[in-house]
Amino acid sequence: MTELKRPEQDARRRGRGRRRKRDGEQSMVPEAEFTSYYGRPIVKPAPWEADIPAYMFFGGLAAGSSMLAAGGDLTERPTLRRVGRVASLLSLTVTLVTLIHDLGRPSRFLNMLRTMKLTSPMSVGTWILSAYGPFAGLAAVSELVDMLPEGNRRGVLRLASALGKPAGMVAAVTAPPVAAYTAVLLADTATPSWHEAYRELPFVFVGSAAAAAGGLGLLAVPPEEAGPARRMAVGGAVLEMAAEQQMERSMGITAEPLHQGTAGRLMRASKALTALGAVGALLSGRSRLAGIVSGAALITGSVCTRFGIFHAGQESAKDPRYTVVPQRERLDRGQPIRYED
Amino acid sequence: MIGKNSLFGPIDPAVESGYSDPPARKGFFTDTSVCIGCKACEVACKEWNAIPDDGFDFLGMSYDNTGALGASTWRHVAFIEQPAGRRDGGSSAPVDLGMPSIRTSDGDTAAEEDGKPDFRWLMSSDVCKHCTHAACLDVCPTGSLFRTEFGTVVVQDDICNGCGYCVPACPYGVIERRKGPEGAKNVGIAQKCTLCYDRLGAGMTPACAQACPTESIQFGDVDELRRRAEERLEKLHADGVQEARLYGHDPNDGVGGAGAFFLLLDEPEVYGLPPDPVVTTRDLPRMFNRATAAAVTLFAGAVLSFLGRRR
Amino acid sequence: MAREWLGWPVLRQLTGRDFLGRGPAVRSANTDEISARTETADRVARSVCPYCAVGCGQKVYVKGEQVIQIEGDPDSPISRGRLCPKGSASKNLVTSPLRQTKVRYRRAYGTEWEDLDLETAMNMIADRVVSTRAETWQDVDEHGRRVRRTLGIAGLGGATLDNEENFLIKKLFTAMGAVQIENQARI
Amino acid sequence: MAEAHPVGFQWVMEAKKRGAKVIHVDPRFTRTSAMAHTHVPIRVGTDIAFLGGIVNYVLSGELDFREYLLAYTNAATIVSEDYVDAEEFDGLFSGFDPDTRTYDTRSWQYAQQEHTGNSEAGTHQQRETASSMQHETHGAQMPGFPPRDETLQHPNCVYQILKRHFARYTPEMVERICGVSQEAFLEVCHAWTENSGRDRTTALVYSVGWTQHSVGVQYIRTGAILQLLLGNMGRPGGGIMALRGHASIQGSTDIPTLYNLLPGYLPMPHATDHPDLQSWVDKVRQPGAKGFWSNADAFAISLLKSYWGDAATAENDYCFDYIPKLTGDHGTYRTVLDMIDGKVKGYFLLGQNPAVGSAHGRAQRLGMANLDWLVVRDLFEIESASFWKNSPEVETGEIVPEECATEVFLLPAASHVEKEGTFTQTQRMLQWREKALDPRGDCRSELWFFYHLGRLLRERLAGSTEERDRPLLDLAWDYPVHDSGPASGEWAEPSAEAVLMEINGYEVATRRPLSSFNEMKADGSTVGGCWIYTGVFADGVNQAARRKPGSEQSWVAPEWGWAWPANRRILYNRASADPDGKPWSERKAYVWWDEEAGQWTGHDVPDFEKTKPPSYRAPEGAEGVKAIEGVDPFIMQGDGKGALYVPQGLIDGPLPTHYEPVESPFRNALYGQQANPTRKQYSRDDNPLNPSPPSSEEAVAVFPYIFTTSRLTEHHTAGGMSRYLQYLSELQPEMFVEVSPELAAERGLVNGGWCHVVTARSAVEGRVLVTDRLRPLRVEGRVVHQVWLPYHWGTGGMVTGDSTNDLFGITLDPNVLIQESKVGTCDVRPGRRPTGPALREYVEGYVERAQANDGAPVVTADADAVRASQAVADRGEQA
Repeated sequence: MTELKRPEQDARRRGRGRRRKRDGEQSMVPEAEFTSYYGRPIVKPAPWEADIPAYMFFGGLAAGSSMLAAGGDLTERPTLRRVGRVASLLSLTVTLVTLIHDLGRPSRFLNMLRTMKLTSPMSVGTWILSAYGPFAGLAAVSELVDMLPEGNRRGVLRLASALGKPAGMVAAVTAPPVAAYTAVLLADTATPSWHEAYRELPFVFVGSAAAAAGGLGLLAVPPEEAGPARRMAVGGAVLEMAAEQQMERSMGITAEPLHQGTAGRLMRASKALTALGAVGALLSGRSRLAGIVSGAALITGSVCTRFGIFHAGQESAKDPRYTVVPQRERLDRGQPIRYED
Repeated sequence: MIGKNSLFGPIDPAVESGYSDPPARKGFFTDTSVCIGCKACEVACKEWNAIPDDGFDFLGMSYDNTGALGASTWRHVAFIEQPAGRRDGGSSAPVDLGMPSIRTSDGDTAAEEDGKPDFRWLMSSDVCKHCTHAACLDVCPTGSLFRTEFGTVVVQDDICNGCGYCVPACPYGVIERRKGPEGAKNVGIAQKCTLCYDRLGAGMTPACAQACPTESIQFGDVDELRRRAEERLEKLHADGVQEARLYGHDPNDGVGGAGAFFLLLDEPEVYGLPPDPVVTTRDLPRMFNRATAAAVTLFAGAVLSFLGRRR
Repeated sequence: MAREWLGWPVLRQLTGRDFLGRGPAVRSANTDEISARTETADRVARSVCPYCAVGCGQKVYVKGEQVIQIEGDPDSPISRGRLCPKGSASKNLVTSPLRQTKVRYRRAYGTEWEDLDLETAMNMIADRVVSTRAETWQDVDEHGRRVRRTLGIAGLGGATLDNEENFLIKKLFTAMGAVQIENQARI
Repeated sequence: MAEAHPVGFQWVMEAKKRGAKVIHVDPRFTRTSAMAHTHVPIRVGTDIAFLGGIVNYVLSGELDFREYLLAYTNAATIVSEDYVDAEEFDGLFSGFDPDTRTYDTRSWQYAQQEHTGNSEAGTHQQRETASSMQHETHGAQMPGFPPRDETLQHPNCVYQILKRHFARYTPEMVERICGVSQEAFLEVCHAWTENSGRDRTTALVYSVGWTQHSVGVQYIRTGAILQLLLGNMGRPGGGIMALRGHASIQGSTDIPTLYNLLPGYLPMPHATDHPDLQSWVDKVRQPGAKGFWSNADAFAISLLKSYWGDAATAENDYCFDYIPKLTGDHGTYRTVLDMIDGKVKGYFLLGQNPAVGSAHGRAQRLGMANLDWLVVRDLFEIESASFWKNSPEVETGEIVPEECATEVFLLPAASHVEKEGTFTQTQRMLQWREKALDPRGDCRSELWFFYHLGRLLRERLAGSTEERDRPLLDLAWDYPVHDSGPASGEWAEPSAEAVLMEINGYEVATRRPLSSFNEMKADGSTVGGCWIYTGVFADGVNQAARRKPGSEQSWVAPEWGWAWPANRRILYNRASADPDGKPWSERKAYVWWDEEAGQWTGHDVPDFEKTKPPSYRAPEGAEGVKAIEGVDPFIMQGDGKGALYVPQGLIDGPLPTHYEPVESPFRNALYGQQANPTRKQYSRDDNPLNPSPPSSEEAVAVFPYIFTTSRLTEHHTAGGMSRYLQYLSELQPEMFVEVSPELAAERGLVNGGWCHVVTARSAVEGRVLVTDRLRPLRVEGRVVHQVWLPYHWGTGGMVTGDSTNDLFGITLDPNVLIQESKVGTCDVRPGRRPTGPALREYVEGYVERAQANDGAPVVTADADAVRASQAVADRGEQA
């Protein structure tokens, strides 16, 4: 039997919010008093499940991979190029599947292209993906064609093979927005822990994308070709961690969910794995095994980042505290958000 | 094309959205000081819009068993019981007899030093705010959510693909994707109040306002309703109801003023409303700027990764 | 095909006054057709709410021999077009799929309902009234007073019955000699 | 009112907007309280003490509206010297017979008219036949000109009797009995009195939970006394408004399906009192009385003509003999107990669900399980149709489907939009409903069902020579039918308009519809099914179908629908003018005498003979309508005056007296007589009562709490029209019990958890709603907890739950035989109740501990007082 909220206790939940100091972590801001309607959420969490953080991860992986592939192409690192192109295509395929699967009406997926809405990060992202996807795909196809025996490359296949390089270049140029826009996708909501992160989240995400793609390079490319991947991985990891630190500082109370529950565990794992991966990458040198372990750590770290931030946002939406307290505080300061001409 | 106040600030939303010579903006003024909590609005809404039931769950939240606005509850009546209750010390000794303005037999008048009732039962019918700057509409990637000629915000059921983006975008937690068995009406699609767009077209009053027994829900031109709201507020203040306040009526507020606004008797969060809501797209330009910077950083970083010595 | 292409909202965004795709540019053809279903009703009956005794006016819209809407009658000086939750649920009441539309019969000692034809049921009921009345008839009571009645048949009516119905019920019961007819009014 | 009549409540909100003060007196804080300026919580069942306190406040402060009081009420009338008040006899009035528990009412009569009272045997019969109900239109029929003392000084004038009677109803006493603080009480007193008089009027609005008490009629009587003292009757913004709970419950008493009444409040004839037409009619119109009942013969004969048409002739007393005769109590509760005892064979349930809606649900269901046949006509498969397979008694094993012999016919009914007809709403207004469409499948109207049942009966008996079949064979039963409808040919739908026309009445010779009951004749030349409804078809037009928009007519809106009598919207509105016929004030002008035109005029149809001037005085020896003087607004009363004191018609006393509810944890603070001594009680093992003082404290303590019940806005009574609808079910999906935080702490109840409530009849469970809207009261110096339950649930529908009415036993108000189902004592326990046979054992355990079957004494007044009261009657006998 569950005890339901007593009206007079909870209609005005005036009083100290629940203490949330698990695992010895301190809240970043003092617990604030707030009132709610029976403790029920005000804003609604997004109706999204694992699809969306997976989508963000694979989108970042695809974008980073495309850039590695293009770089590999330009700097004559064929394995890096091949791994990058194939990885971007596979990632892209997963993103498409997750994106469609997440819809309430998958059969209407194409309605995404019905309009071009500058105010909608999802619309903008769709068009970015539409620009990036075909080129990344074409580059990957050319890679596959190149794997065919010489004699079988005829007609369209030959054309595809020939277009591999320019397509790969276009894909590399359009890739960064793919990695970055997902941050706006999350931030452009009323979900407290997403919206309040809008300044740094793009940097966290591109860092995470770079770390993941670099990690994949470390993992899948022999050390002799993996130098850029290593540098990308380490750079990405450093960017991600630095941006994340800054983000938490700027988020105020809405940073709390990043430390609690599933999101907290994921974010701690993310930090540990990313740091481990970055250090490993730096120290791995010519050790293949060290490269694989570091790469895997970075990839997993990136996954954890995406899922962690996703969960933190969902939790922040489910607890009215994160909606009410910041708004109430600005009202109490006499600084409500008002239009000033 | 894109106006100065396209994302924030006072505008006429229908004109802003490209209607030439639209009718006067329509909206609701919900005066919760006369709401009797009968829930006629909830039922009338469901009857007209053929909304499925929202589950049969006893919530133990006073007389609220529908909980919140959602895909299958487009009007929601909140019930808040505010007793003075067991004051400091919280003893369970026999308490005062009276509720509003009643003293105890023992002549204990501590409950109402200011002469106000020491117990209130607040009721309030919540609804989609039909924001001037509607985040749900702006983030919708398909154009399913659109601005009508009446300045209201409506989902086109035949367009929505259920991406769900509007759900976290709404600062009030109004819109929701309908769950339910496959094949049921509009399952998987975002759903919310349409301000009875179909009825407005026929010159009719929205079903909830039509049914409301006490004129707690008033429908009309937003300008006129804002005037009425101000008058009502003045009247209540004159009558000593100092706690009365308007919510959502200010065109300079975070959503550019709501098409459906309220007179409340306590802080908004008491009713489950955000105290200072802001449309998220107000920050969108800055978000895109940051994202662009991040993308450039990524690109630059990638280029840098390939510079330097080869190993 | 061309028309479809021209109807593409992106094109309309670019060519019209709705660049951001918030209004006219993104409306669907269905949306342009929306109208209140009451507009096309075949007829409207002026009725009265069946719940409490306030007597609120109702307008009942019928289309294709289906009730498509019931709402308050603004002309009523009693209710001024307003309805409470029950009155507002009147369409739910009359169109509910749970409504019984077929006669059901439970025989003595039966464990399940059975189907029965309406006319058969009416005849069976008439037979039972005739025989019970004959069996329980009293010309005089135990004190020899003339009573000419039966105490074997009783009735209890709800107070949502029409005056005309009540009149016939009382008239028939009285003619049958059945006095134990009662109503919600005593409850 | 906001709870049960939200749309009616818009007018309260309107008044509030204009500055009216709204006071809500209710045991619990409801949605109405939330809108009121003042909520006064009161112990359930103590309303007479509360209102009596206000009466005392008015009388002791001489705050009455003296001019109105003198002219229009019986304040000055002198009562018999034999009369002794309840103050003298420990809560009994003079003339009490402890054996029959009824009064010899001769000492209650006006001076020199003692003969018009009843012996206790007569009163006993009156109780059995709930004859007070006739007074809905009646009033007492006594000789028209009793002695008066216009100075109000005579010790036995009504005014002085009233003063003495209510003298002990002080603010202190109100606080002690009701648990209402003196301050709150006085606030109500001030508001009521300050808002009454020439310029202002106060309305008293009650919902019919007031009637569901063993002293229900006297509750309303106390309100009436107060409103008469303050001059609030017959005036706009005044009056007493019964907010009735069903669409046509007013119509169901006007054209009654009640055992003791015929249409228009004519009494069903009694085997002893009414052997023939003349005696029956004379009993209705007391010879010598004033007023319109003097035409009762015309009303009665027109009714008989509407029943038996051409067969009804002067020679055969218009078939008066065809009417079955009453010999006692044939009310619904008596009938149900008779079912249990096997005396009743067949039962029709017409849109009624007694398995959930009537008190003592278990008795209801056990009764139905003991019938030969049952016909249920309803929209849904309600609990009363499925009791044999799905009911608490099936769970406990008391009803075994394989052993239950009741044949059940469940016939689907037509809904309100699938048939035409009139409802009479709570202000006596008839409104015609147009039929919107045909019902589906086998669904049919009651009109169809009874018309065709009658047709089939008449066909079956066509050749009968049995004398008992004559009333059916001679019945006027040839109603026109509709061409179209759910069925055609011999099964066609009869015309409701034709029936309404018969109800209205017409001239036999010409079939011209009557325009007013004044046109009714006692010679068989007119037909009229319900005299008070005459005029609804005036000029051959269905006046109930009028729908001139309210916005296009005056605020009285006389052209919307049609109100009985004669389309009057406020009864007795002659009282809205002063004795000279001028409005009491401009502000409250309603109906007045227009000297120049020589007639009454105003906003409403005057409830007075149109051209009888205020100065009219009755000639010596006048009776009937002629005896009504120009200053007699209450034209249905035998003396033309509003009755502060009621010498006739009430079983339990001429004045309201506070008695405790039959089940109460408290001793009556005013009198030795604990509860209504004349209440109708069925003492049987299957109807145990929880013990009350003066039973032993231990026994009373078994059921320490008080419970009351009422409706929720979101549901409708027994739920047959709400629990089957998704949109209402989701709003209140489960049975629940409201308790105060203090009681929750005392009994370990958790919000949202389960609890169960126990009485000697049953135990019902529900979810706990802990709320400060219920607060413990301090009564008689100790704290008492009250719990509240809605009563909408049963085993059927989309949302199910236990039925609250299972908790109540059967005890009835003696005047109208309505059950006490708004108050009882109980125990409250955490968790769910036992199920199966264990439930009965559990309840029996309580019965045993409380000795609930031991038949506690009803008469608890001091023995000397009982003897002295009875002696008054004996003196009367000897005289």
